Amino acid sequence: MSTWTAEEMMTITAARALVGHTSCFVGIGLPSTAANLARRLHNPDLVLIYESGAIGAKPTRLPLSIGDGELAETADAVISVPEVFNYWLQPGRIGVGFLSAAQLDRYANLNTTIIGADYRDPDVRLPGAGGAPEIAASCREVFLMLRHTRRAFVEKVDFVTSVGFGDGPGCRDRLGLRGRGPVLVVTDIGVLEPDPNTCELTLTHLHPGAELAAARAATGWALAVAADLAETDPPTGEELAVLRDLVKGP
Amino acid sequence: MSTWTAEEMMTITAARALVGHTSCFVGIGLPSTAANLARRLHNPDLVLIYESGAIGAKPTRLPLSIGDGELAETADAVISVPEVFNYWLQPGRIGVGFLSAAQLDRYANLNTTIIGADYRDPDVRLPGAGGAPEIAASCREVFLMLRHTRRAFVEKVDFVTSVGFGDGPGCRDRLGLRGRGPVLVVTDIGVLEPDPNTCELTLTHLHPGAELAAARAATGWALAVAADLAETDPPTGEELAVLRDLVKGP
Amino acid sequence: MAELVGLAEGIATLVRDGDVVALEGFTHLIPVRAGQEIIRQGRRDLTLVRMTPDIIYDQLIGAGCASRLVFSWGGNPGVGSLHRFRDAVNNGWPAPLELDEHSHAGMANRYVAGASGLPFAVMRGYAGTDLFRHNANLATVTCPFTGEVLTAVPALRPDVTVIHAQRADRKGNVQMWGLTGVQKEAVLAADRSLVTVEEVVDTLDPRPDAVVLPGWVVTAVAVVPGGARPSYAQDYYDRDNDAYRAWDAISRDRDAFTAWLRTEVLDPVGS
Amino acid sequence: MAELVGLAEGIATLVRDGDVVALEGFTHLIPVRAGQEIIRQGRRDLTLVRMTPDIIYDQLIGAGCASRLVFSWGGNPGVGSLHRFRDAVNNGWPAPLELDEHSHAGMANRYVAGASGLPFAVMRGYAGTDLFRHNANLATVTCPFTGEVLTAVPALRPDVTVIHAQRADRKGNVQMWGLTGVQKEAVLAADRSLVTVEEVVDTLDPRPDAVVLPGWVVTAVAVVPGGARPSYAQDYYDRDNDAYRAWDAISRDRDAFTAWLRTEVLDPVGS
Repeated sequence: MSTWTAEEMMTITAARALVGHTSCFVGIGLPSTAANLARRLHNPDLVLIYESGAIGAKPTRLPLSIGDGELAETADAVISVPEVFNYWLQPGRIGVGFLSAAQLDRYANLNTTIIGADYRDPDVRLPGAGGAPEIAASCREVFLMLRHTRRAFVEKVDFVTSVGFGDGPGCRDRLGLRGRGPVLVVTDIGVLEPDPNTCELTLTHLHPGAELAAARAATGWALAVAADLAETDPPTGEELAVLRDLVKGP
Repeated sequence: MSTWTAEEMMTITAARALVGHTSCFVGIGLPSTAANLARRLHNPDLVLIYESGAIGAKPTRLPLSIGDGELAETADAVISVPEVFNYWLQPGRIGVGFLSAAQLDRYANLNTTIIGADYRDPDVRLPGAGGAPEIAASCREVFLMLRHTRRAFVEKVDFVTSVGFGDGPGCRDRLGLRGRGPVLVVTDIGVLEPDPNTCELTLTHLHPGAELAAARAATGWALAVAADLAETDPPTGEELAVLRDLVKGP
Repeated sequence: MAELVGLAEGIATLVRDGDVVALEGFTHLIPVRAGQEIIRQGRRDLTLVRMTPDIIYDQLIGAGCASRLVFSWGGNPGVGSLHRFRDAVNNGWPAPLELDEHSHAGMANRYVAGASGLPFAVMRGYAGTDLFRHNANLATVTCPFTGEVLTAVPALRPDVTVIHAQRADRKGNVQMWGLTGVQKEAVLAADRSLVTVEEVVDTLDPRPDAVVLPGWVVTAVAVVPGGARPSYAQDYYDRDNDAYRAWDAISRDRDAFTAWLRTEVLDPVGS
Repeated sequence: MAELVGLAEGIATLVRDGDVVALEGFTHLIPVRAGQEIIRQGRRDLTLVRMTPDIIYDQLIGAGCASRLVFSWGGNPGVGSLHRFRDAVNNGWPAPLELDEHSHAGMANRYVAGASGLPFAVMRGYAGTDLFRHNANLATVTCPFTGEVLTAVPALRPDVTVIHAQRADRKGNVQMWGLTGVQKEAVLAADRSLVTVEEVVDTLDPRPDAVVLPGWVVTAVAVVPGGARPSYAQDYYDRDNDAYRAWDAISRDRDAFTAWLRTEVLDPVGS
């Protein structure tokens, strides 16, 4: 019945959340699509920062890699990778950091390192941390985008690559993490946000056509649901048109 | 009787000492003149590094200040001041560092901070350290150039701004200073070099026409004199011609 | 997005009595006009920060704006001493001046730590010098891997940093080139920043050896042509070496300085 | 002054069995041909260092050149996993691979410390992560001024660093532009360095966003046109995204990989 894909719904939802933000630390994939969509829809001045050294990149097409040449050619400034992390990310200058993960838990701790019980002999070796631990620590807010499945939404992550809320309230302060941490998790089923008191991820929105039962079934813990669970506004014609044009490329 | 000035003799002596060296950290004044003279006389590939951020500067005229625009325009690379000190000076990449001082002692410790007994209430406030402490610590060798007077050559410096050999043999190692320290002191009277065993500055050369008595009289401690005290070769016609052309400018 | 302001408005809004203020510039692009506007507005009790305080700092000190100086080399480059600086240190005129004295490498690393959001920086430096004996802002730190003892310097976090650059665009993106010293770090280390520029242009064409400060990390930009005179702005004007020499005579004598301050800064003819 | 050499000669002279070798490049300017020459010369027991090991590291690992990997993100950008890397970690094929695993920020700071002649770097990072539990190359350090506890990472000092740049002059001065990643730090941190370049020119005209490595800090330069393919060299050629996708199939299967290695690297047709 829906005239859009789950991926389009995720991307549009994330793009909407970028309204009013100044700067965004972008990875490749859906986050990059969402950030570039936001620049075209409602936030033309959003500053895109890529860890490869492009600050204020304005790609005309979606970059295929984080080091895509057009990022440098369209950037306000091109800097070294050490400078990206030390002068820009670490001091907390960057508003939003986008992350994804192979696993996350109820406190939005992230695993992109290994699947399995033994770090030295994993069932699956994942790419590793990349910029994620410091993005999760130092961006003023973190948005997460990932598909809602039991394999991803687990009771306990096999490896804490990046810290969300650790073991709950107060943990980020104890660890000296200065950003607010994950404030939004966008999935193909809905949207989760941390409970202000418990820090536990709570389902606050279901996308049009999505069922609460499906969200519970895809979550590896007893999913908390907001009393005022709402439905995500469906994509507008403009949102879909701009997104599809962006993905198609010039 | 001499057909050159004491300053010319000093500059030419320092320039000769740069034969065979690769790179030189240059301050303004006589050191800059000596380094640029060396490039014109016998070491055209000598890399001049100015703390203002010019690496491999090739000035066509003598810079009037350490931040002279031509230094950047003719440099192989222009870098930030933090990079000059952290990536280039600190690791010991630079062969020779030139320094001067208001006071030095028998171990070539240098004072460019204050004259007087009380740091808080000095008789004379001098400009301060600048780059000197780390140049003296990290360049592979240090050359000093200053006029030979009792006011400068003192038994004890009023303030140790930059360390030569500290209190004598082994001191640089104890302090973790990785360069060899001052290996040459060029004055208007002659040349002093540290004794390999005692580290004490020892007069090894007198400039043509200079008297040993004058050197002793201008030194605030019992001056050690090399058994094979030699006379500096007088400036050649070419050395004088190139130097005077350099100083006159284009 | 940096705001485009007039110089007087920018100083009035961003520089307050008692602030820690860095006006940086390493011989090139020294924000002289901005410093003189601080004098004109009568700021007091400032902690002035700069690696190489030169004649504009001599003027600020002589005018009584500063109670503290954080620095590594204070002189009139190519000429000699700063007489107002000396008079303040030796005689407390017009006000006592407390010193926080470092080496260039130490100051550079203090700015780097501030720009990096770190409380301190690690370096090889100061070992064996009397700077250690006279400065509480130095300490040692031991490498947890090798046991080696190194020097620690605390981060510099100015309340406001003021620099001069060649140009900016209408969004307040700033572009400077040539010798750019420690200016990027000084701006990124500060809570607020004011950049005076030679001109505002529609687009900042990329240039060799250019440093760009995005408008979203700059508080305000003021167009001040010639704002770095008597220092220089590469590709705009050369250094006025005579002015540096002339300063030696003006600044030697308190009365000559006071007269100069009145006619040249406080009530300049035609102002 | 860097020596101009042939690629085979440069690798033979500078890269030795058991060395710590960094072939750096952050998506752009990856020294692929140099890495394949290391395979061709049969180097063994290398500690391979790189922030973002991608398909050339997959090839080196699959060919049995490496016994240890120091890294922060190992994948095929835009495609997926590195199957030879996984096979080595999970099954020890063709040889066990020890891991020294970091974050990007940690690796960048390790290179910075190496380039700066310091034994370690201070940063905010790793706090609360399991990387701390599994890595002996992490520690904490306390700020001597504020008492704040921060993370310390040890300096990286490769025996040899290999990078690719757009061009060099005849004195071995190297110029690269666009996204230059951590290459300057990786070269300055290493004992020896080899730079492959697209071309040698008489003079390196200044360019925007260019990084210049003076010839006197580079050991050797080799002219290798296309040396970064299938990655890209800005203003010379674009990234071959199909080659990255194709690598996924080639590298999944040991036999397919072994066959590819023989025909494409060890005895390429016409070699």
